[in-house]
Amino acid sequence: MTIRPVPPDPNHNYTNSALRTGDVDPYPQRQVGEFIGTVVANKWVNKEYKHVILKVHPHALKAYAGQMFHLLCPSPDGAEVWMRRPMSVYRVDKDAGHIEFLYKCEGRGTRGMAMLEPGDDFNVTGPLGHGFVLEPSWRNVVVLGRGVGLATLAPLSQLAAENKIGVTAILSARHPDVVMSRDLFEGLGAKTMTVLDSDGTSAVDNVEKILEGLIAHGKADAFFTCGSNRLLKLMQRLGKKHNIPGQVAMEQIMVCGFGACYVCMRTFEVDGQRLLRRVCRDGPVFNLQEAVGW
Amino acid sequence: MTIRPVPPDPNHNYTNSALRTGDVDPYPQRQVGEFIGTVVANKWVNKEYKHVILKVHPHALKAYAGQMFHLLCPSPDGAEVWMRRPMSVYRVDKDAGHIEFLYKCEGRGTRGMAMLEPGDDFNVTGPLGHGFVLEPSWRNVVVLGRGVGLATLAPLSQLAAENKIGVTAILSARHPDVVMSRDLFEGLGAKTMTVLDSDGTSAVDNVEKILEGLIAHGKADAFFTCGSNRLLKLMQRLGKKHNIPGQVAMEQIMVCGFGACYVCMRTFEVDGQRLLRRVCRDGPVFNLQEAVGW
Amino acid sequence: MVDLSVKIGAITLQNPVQPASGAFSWEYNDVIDLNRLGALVAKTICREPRLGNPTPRMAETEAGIIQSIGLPGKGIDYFIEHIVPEYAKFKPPLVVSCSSESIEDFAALAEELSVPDVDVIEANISCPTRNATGGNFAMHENYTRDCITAMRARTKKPLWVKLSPNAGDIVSIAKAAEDAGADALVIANTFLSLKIRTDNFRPALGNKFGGLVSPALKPIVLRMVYQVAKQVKIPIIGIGGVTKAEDVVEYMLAGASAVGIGYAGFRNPTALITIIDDLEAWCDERGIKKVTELIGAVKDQDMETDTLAAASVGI
Amino acid sequence: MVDLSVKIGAITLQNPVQPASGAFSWEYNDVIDLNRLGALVAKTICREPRLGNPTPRMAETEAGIIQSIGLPGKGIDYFIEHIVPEYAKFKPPLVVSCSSESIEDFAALAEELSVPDVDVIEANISCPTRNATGGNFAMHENYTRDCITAMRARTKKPLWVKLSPNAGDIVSIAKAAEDAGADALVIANTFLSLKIRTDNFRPALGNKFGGLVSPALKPIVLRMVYQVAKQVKIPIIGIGGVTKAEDVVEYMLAGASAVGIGYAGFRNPTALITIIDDLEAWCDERGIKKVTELIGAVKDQDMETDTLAAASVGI
Ligand SMILES: Cc1cc2nc3c(=O)[nH]c(=O)nc-3n(C[C@H](O)[C@H](O)[C@H](O)COP(=O)(O)OP(=O)(O)OC[C@H]3O[C@@H](n4cnc5c(N)ncnc54)[C@H](O)[C@@H]3O)c2cc1C
Ligand SMILES: Cc1cc2nc3c(=O)[nH]c(=O)nc-3n(C[C@H](O)[C@H](O)[C@H](O)COP(=O)(O)OP(=O)(O)OC[C@H]3O[C@@H](n4cnc5c(N)ncnc54)[C@H](O)[C@@H]3O)c2cc1C
Ligand SMILES: Cc1cc2nc3c(=O)[nH]c(=O)nc-3n(C[C@H](O)[C@H](O)[C@H](O)COP(=O)(O)O)c2cc1C
Ligand SMILES: Cc1cc2nc3c(=O)[nH]c(=O)nc-3n(C[C@H](O)[C@H](O)[C@H](O)COP(=O)(O)O)c2cc1C
Ligand code: FES
Ligand code: FES
Repeated sequence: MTIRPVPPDPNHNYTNSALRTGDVDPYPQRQVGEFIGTVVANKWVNKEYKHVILKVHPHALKAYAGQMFHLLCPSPDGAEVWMRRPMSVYRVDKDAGHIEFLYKCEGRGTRGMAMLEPGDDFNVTGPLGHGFVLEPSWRNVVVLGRGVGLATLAPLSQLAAENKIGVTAILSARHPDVVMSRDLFEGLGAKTMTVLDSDGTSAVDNVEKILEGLIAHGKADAFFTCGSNRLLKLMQRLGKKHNIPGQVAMEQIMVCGFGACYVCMRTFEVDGQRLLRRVCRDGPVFNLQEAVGW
Repeated sequence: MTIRPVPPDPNHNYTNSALRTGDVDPYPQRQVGEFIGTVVANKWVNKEYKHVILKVHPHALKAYAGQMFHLLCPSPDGAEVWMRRPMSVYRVDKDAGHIEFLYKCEGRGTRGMAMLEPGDDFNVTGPLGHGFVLEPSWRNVVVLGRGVGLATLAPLSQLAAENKIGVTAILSARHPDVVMSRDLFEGLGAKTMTVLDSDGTSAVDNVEKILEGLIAHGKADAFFTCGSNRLLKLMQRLGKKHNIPGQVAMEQIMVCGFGACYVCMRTFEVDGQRLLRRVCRDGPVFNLQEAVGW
Repeated sequence: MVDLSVKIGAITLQNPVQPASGAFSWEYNDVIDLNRLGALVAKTICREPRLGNPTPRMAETEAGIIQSIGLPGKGIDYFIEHIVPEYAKFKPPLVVSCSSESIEDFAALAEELSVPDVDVIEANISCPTRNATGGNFAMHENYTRDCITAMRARTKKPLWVKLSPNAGDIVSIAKAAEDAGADALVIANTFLSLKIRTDNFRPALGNKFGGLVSPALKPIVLRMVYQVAKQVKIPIIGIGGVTKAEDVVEYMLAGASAVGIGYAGFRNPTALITIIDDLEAWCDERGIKKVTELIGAVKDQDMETDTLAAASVGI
Repeated sequence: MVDLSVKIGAITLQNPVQPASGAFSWEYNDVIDLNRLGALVAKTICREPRLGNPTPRMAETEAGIIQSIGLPGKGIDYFIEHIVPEYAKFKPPLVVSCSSESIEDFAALAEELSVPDVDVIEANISCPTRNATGGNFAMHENYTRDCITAMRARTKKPLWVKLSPNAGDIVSIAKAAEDAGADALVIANTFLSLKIRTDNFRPALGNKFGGLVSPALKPIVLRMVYQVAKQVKIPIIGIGGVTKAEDVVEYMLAGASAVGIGYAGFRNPTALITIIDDLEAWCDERGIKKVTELIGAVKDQDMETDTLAAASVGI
């Protein structure tokens, strides 16, 4: 065999350069794409959370509330970040061609993400999974979230507004500085209330009272929650008591995001039987009553 | 055992953050330090080479011509660069507290280095090895270098100027655009001449003629070379013929830089016997006649 | 244009790039065109439905991930009835991986999986996280021989055997598999590993041990492929740390006829397609007419062995 | 302030951090204060002067380096006369690693190295690049037992045995070394590896095979330390991928009494000092009084084994 010599390609030698491909697909017929988005903004919302806006390929704009993307975060330190990070889509702006994420800066991936600057590439795969579903018969729904969970629940307000469904959003947080998404909910016509650890209003008893009040006033055709095991249990109890359907968005460590690897399992209870489901593909949104919590 | 809980330190989890320490030592009594320099400038000299200036700890300023530093290059692509890169010190500016390197941008390490911007940290270990030695009896020496080798030879002009020794520098290059260090040599009073592949003047025959001329005019009390096997062989031949002592700076892939690992071996011939020496510690500068070349 | 097709025994792959078992399912058709792949490789299936291991099932480490899934699945009957038809919608050959605790059951699985839409049976005798001890048949020459002999007797389908990188002498085990009638060797499964969290002193995975997956491991597995290729005649599929077209080339030079890919497809779901395209371009640029020319083409016959030779820097 | 000292048999180390053989020499005193180290560990010495392997001796790979040095050195006589005195200028105990092709010579080396300034003899029965085939005694239980028995008979010095991660069943080999009289086990040497250059189709190293060195390997070696620690009574020195104080903790939790460091000291010559300082701070912050409390303290007794338990994300 004779091999024609070829000068080395300096951009194609190593792991990351090769792995940072993407955007190769977007066939219209594919449900999911690996897209190279462009960062439009990436700002601090408070001391712990940032909000990133990406200009993306139009196919990525199919995402709806509760669906997620799998993000290939840049390295914060020059060593590789090995796995993608799952994030719920926080907002889809079809006119601008943007998708947005609200994220807590914690580990290496999210700290790397925090370093993104406008104009940077950001490789995102999605939209993935099944999101929230709104029944046409519902008039008013209650959204109850805490921490990162609020990022997942926020686009429900968008979906509800499109479907002319009223939303009451109860936002739970440690203290007033880390309440998030209120503007987004209110901007889309939702009524919001904030409950805090710092003044004791976030205690389960108090939230229960609020929920019972909403139920009594016909504001709770369905329940939605994410981000707190305590609040999940509460909504399950009240949902059962008043026969209110509900949905919960779950989290689990992921590898593939497509349903292939069985890493992202969570326990559910269906007809008294415990079973495992994949958060990435069978969820991330599940029947409130079936989730076993964590 | 009871363990007091400690919040995780987000900057201390992974490989690189931990490895990017340094500056812990500089005891005055140590010969070598691991220093965190600060980039002052990092500019292109031509299409292939950059010139970086670092503000460093005063102990790093001990470096002299032919000695090297071992550089922990940042990653060009988010995956780790595993080993340090050895580089000869190009210039030491004691007044400003600077050391400088002239380097060819090629592989991952040097491409990462090319991304450094003023104000960035740069972890350098050194000075390492034995550099060039000038005998007080010498009046005029000849420096013959090519490519990256010119970076190694350049500070000889500084050393020679301090010792009031005249320098003739023959700079060999592929074409006029990649001739380097002429300003540095000339600025310190050296006479320079350029020989090029593009006009054929770099051919061994022609360089030989030039050298013979310098020898005839008493300008060659010693020979210095780096960067070309062909030119090494030529200087060896003429050195032997005219009994002119000489020094050559050698290159080899390195791991430790301290003489411990025996990775950086080169072959030498002493009294008819072949043996191996460590470039990092026994060199990088060696007796011209003993080097076997490559 | 280079001819990318390779033969693994009686099976022809349109190109040498296939997913690794457990790192793939037909659901990836959401994001890439599965008809572009060299083969489709299903997740290892066991006879009975299995839940798999406790969570967490994955943890990041300094330079890779450890994972411990525990071969969950709905069992062979469900698999043949519902999952094989999902794969049958696509053109590339279907490789079905299977595992068991006993040799008899391995053999029975081989027979039961010999249905028309299954093209290849892959014996996963090397899963390090199937149970909590990390042991498996591929650690032992005799178990390997007996298991493959028993499977061979019960199926006419091409039979591939996935070996373990945790074995001390992979060459002997590879030869045992060949002697017992394997049609190809898949080298290798994952490295048995452990991570302990320094915040709470507990193992990071629910199953304690996990398999290490990282591009860092490529040099080890490549060495195994090289050693085995010198000693067996059947084709080898190299698996471990392939993230780019050059890695496919490197495995083929070492003696592999094809490669399997796990991690890279997790990190970049479109990676396998990119790698196939890049491999084609790589060969075309160099005037290589058939990718099979690369198999075993490492230039190792005239290695310079004189330590005192004056070698160039050599990179 | 935490007490960092640990005992390896009769030897007390002021802290559990030592360099790995071959990755260190007294010349590092140029950059760090060697008197801070837990021990000094000399490069493996052989009886005769050796040149070592052809260059290049190191190549970078995707996630680590491969190296093949080939145990160069000036032989045991020069070593005892000229190099031992260099180390004797410093306070920490001196560990001298040695290697040979034969059991008889290993035993003779043990005797000859039993000079006053040598504190420990480390039997390097696991160098993967000593010759071109990568074989060594530590791949086999019997060779290991015979070699260590023979060495034990000829020296009263503490005898440490460096094992190979390439062995399939490291626990049996560890037990053989313990039975034969080893005072401690060093786990482990490097992984036998290969890199083939895709530009010229040649092996990247002059010796073809090399040992892979990368932080990525820590989970594999940690698993080995954990498995061995459950089965032997003698102390273990864990070596492989330690780059920070938490890694020392992780190895100690798995059952190691100390660690050896290679790569991190190459990358950051001051790393060992930083790691010792950080380890001290880490213990102090958590109120740990003696670093020895960490040895084997992994919480693995009450592992959640119910797959269906509703576990938290767990990180
Ligand atoms: C469906 C879904 C939607 C999510 N939406 C959001 C969101 O909108 N905003 C937000 O801030 N966070 C969200 N999360 C959580 C987010 O994925 C984690 O905070 C993030 O992965 C942590 O990464 P890290 O680099 O900061 O942490 P590291 O500690 O470096 O993470 C280590 C590994 O654990 C995984 N991991 C850690 N925490 C979680 C978690 N809670 N869930 C899943 N995997 C985890 C990481 O992905 C990574 O693989 C969501 C999680 C899921 C599953
Ligand atoms: C004593 C000495 C002084 C040097 N001075 C200079 C200088 O002033 N300016 C300059 O541009 N270059 C100099 N070099 C060469 C420089 O070390 C290499 O160009 C550089 O290491 C290549 O790194 P890379 O990331 O571009 O290449 P890669 O291909 O990524 O390198 C891969 C590995 O090979 C090693 N390597 C590659 N080429 C060489 C080489 N020629 N010598 C030693 N190791 C090599 C690298 O260090 C690295 O470990 C010197 C080398 C030595 C030994
Ligand atoms: C999440 C996950 C699940 C896996 N499941 C299986 C499996 O079911 N059967 C199998 O033979 N190998 C399994 N493997 C191993 C892969 O097939 C492959 O051997 C390994 O990932 C190494 O290849 P890579 O470096 O390309 O990832 C699995 C690997 C991962 C990461
Ligand atoms: C350049 C180099 C040379 C080595 N030489 C030896 C040696 O002579 N004897 C030995 O027992 N181990 C030798 N090793 C192996 C190391 O002692 C150690 O086991 C290995 O590097 C893993 O540790 P690390 O991950 O901290 O680097 C060498 C390693 C390297 C990188
Ligand atoms: S992340 Fe792979 S199945 Fe959900
Ligand atoms: S680089 Fe280690 S001895 Fe020279």
